[in-house]
Amino acid sequence: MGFRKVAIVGAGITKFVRRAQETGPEMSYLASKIALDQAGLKLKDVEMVTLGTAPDAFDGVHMKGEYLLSGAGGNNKPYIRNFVGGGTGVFAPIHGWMHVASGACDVCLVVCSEKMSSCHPHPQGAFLTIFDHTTEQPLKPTLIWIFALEMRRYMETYGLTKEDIARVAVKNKNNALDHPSAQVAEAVTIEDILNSEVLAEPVHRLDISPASDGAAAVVLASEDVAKRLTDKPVWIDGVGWNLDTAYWATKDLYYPRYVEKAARMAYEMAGITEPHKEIQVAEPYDPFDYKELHHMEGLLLCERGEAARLTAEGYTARTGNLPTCPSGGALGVGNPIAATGLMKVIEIFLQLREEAGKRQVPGKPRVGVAQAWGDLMQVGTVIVLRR
Amino acid sequence: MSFKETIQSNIQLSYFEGQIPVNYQYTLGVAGNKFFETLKQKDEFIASVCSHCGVKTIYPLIYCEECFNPIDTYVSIGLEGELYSFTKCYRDYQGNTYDEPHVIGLIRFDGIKGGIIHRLNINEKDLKLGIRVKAKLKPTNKRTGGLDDIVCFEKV
Amino acid sequence: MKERVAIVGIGVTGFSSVSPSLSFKELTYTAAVKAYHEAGLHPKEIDSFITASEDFMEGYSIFDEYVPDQMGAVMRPVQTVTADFIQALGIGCMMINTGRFRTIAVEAHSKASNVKTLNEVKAFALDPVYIRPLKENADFLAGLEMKRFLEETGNTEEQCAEVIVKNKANALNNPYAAHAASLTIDDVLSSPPISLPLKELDAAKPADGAIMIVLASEKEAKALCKKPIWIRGISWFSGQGNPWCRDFAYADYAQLAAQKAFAMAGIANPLKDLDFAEICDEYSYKELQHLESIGIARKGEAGFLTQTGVTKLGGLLPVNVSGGSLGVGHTYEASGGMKVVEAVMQLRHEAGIRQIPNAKTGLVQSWRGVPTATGAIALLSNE
Amino acid sequence: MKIENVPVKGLSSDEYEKTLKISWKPTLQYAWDNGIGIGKYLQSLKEGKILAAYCEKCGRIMLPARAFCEMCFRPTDKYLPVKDTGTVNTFAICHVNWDASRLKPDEPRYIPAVIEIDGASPGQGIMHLLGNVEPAKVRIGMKVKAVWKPADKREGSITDILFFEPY
Repeated sequence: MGFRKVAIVGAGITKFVRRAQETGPEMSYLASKIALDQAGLKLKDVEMVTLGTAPDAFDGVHMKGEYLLSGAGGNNKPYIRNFVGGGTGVFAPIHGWMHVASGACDVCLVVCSEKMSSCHPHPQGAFLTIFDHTTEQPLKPTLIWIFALEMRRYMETYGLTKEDIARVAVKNKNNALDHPSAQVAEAVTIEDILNSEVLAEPVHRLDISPASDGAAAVVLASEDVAKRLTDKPVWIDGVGWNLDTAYWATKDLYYPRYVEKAARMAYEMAGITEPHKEIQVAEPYDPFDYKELHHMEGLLLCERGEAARLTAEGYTARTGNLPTCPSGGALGVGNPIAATGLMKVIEIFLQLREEAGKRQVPGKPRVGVAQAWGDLMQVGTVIVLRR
Repeated sequence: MSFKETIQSNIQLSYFEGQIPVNYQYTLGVAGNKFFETLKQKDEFIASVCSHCGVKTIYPLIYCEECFNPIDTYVSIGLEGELYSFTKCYRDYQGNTYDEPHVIGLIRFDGIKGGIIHRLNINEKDLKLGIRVKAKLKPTNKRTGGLDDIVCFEKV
Repeated sequence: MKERVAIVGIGVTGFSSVSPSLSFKELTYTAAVKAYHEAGLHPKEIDSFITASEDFMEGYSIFDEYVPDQMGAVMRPVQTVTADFIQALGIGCMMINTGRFRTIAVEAHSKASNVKTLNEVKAFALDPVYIRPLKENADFLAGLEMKRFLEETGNTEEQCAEVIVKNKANALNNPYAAHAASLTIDDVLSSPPISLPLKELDAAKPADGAIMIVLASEKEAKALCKKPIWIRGISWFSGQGNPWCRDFAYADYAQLAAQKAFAMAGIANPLKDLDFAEICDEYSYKELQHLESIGIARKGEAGFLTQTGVTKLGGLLPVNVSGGSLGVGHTYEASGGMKVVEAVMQLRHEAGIRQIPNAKTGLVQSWRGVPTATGAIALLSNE
Repeated sequence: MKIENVPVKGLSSDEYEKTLKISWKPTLQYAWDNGIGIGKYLQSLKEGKILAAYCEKCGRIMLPARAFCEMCFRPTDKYLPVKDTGTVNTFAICHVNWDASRLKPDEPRYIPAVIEIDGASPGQGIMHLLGNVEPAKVRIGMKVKAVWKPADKREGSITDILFFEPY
């Protein structure tokens, strides 16, 4: 039996901002409408909708998927919300892929939205309750703890310095200067990063992506429909996702094995055997700067422990051998969790179509990968796109 | 049995308490802000109007739910509508019981999609589906920009 | 569907108003062990895993984290859908139909007893700008809908009470049920008001429990199991997302899902082609409204069918033989799962004293509860 | 609309102050059943011991105690106390509270750590805090020991261990 091919035929994205006037449903609408317009489709052409959004605790609505329904075009349609924590943004198009690849429909709208600014006094407060309610929360942990723990373990394992890590933030925040959605694009230097406030040693404030409001959407179509709609379909060639144990303190944090497992699943489907040679542009998830390095290694784009050196050598710059986060990433564009993951998928889509404008990487790339991470160092979601 | 050792006595039962300690401030959205800013100043509700398919919607939206085109036209629809349904609610959002029920209705407006769900203040004998009702608003200087600027709906 | 998908294993813990001897992980593990045992599979042989859950019902900001261990799914492709169990089952069917997955485990559970502020959680689902500031109990939306439904269709409160009497009595025959009872119409009508016309006994009471179901492609199913139960149609729809836009007299989501599922399964005359139906009865009137929206009863006739015994065990089309949510318990995201389990037992002819003779085809329907207009339908068959 | 025109402007702090808003503070409270494994783990903490579970099949001694082995997918075979000493696997020095508010200069810093507990299988760590130590002196690989609350103050919680200190 042949597999059904699935293409991305349209994409839309809002600006990522600290505080939006728009509600979640309004932002969902704006991103969806742009995606449909680009695809040349009307809402009535959409057969099914899948929506990705991270915790209800951000927007402050229980059953958030149902709340966002109208803006995401879900009225009178099969509509469902998928949720794998921070990995949701890349999982959402994977979910859409299931809808179309299964033959359940020919056109599926995939929407991701996040309104973190509703959570007060700071969205960080919503992260206390991601830790185990009985064995960890009484210690009053913050999300930054777990990142600082992981970053230190990673640095210690490979003998990396804070400068090595900060280069990622410098690269991404500078890349974001060319992204129209960017919230925190800045021409920063390594010194700026290292001189920013220390939140949890070794993590400084500028090592972290900001909390944001924003939405993104893509339209997926089956092969026949895609070829009718556009001469530049971008095919979903491989999908992979993986979830590690909730007992996060019982595994070594220096390496994201769940990302590797997800990547291998996606590469196998895409027929990619040498990812470091075959992948031409990458958008690994970078909510913290060291995470990009961590994820490049998990994605098998380089040897373990090598990502920092490659970054220092310019290998991951837009003009480098493997442009990485040419969008500006979560660090530069902003991090409305699920919308960020989808923004990364959209960046690869635009790069492969050579429509990324000032962000366009040279060499007419044909294969790219986007990845998101989530939960307590647990989730890897990976999508391989091909022109 | 699924486990080698199980709880065999109720004195071994235990639970652990906790909470999700968050609070929220919601912006009302572009359309919601327009609705309540208008209501703060004038005694009128506004509906959104789709210039493509003509559908009017209350509460107003920045998009048309039917054809998904963007909306930038809003019209006043007054304060008067028709009672579509009602219920006598005996419990608050925390589960506390009221002595006297709160009567809550869904009010529809002529030719407009959607409606407003709010408190009713209507005599028992008049309380029927289909009656004409009108919003009673707080005095202009007491309005804060939210659902409570509407006191209730009363029979016309 | 391109390829037929079958249920090859079910695991259920049974339902109770509390479940203090097991943590949520242990509860789910118990159901998972049973499901894998029935399917004859080790979780390593399952290609992918799906959980249906909502964060605030669990007391976590990101419950997805706490899903893999108890399913035997560590370092495997696991996903959460914040949806009803039947929607999750539908995603599982899709995955098998991509041709890239052969077996899928679908799980949902309820630990509603652990939520100390259940009313607050339900109210937290209400629109923060347009409904929640009224500070009313979320159940008022059901009262509002029930009033319009009764007025417009001519069904009566007494007929709603018949639904409760029937379902709670059916539950007496179901060892899994948490809220079985022998009641009279008067018991229901005289129960305290929640949001009139909705009364205390009109609303299903919560229950704890876990369910896992193992799905397999046709080829796998035939190799694995003697009595695969086939999913002949499965569909989910959302109606008007904003409650103030809804019709109330009929359930658009149920009508749309039914049309599609019936078309998939080739069912033209539900009353004739179905041997039984498990219908969402989270509130008594919902069973009637759903029966009419699905097309099993004509508009305004569901109450009459109930009163005349058409939907009781032994009637022309038994509805909620399990006891439904009213009798078994409301299990939130697991609600549809409880009904799928009943359908599987009926179709395997393993339902004991509540067995419907020669049951071949059944319909299972779910709704996501207040304040949603989202629901799903599955059509199951043993042939 | 086109992808380049990125709607949503964003509100400045000033605009945000002025725009209409609605506040809500939900009361989201829970009483989670501990069940078998965590029930025993907490009971042991009350008794001043850290309890692990052992799986015969994979041979792992796991923390925290649990009723089933998630890797072998079978019940664990027995529960056994492990030592209250361990090795720092990684740590952080945190200057902010859980809600992102900043600690005052004179307030002690949080030093969260993953501590691999002696007697459990290699890599079996728990998250806890370090104390009685200069932040600058903490190192990965440092040996630490639990400092317990007095027995009569313990209540069956992870906070029955106040922190771990070097020894």
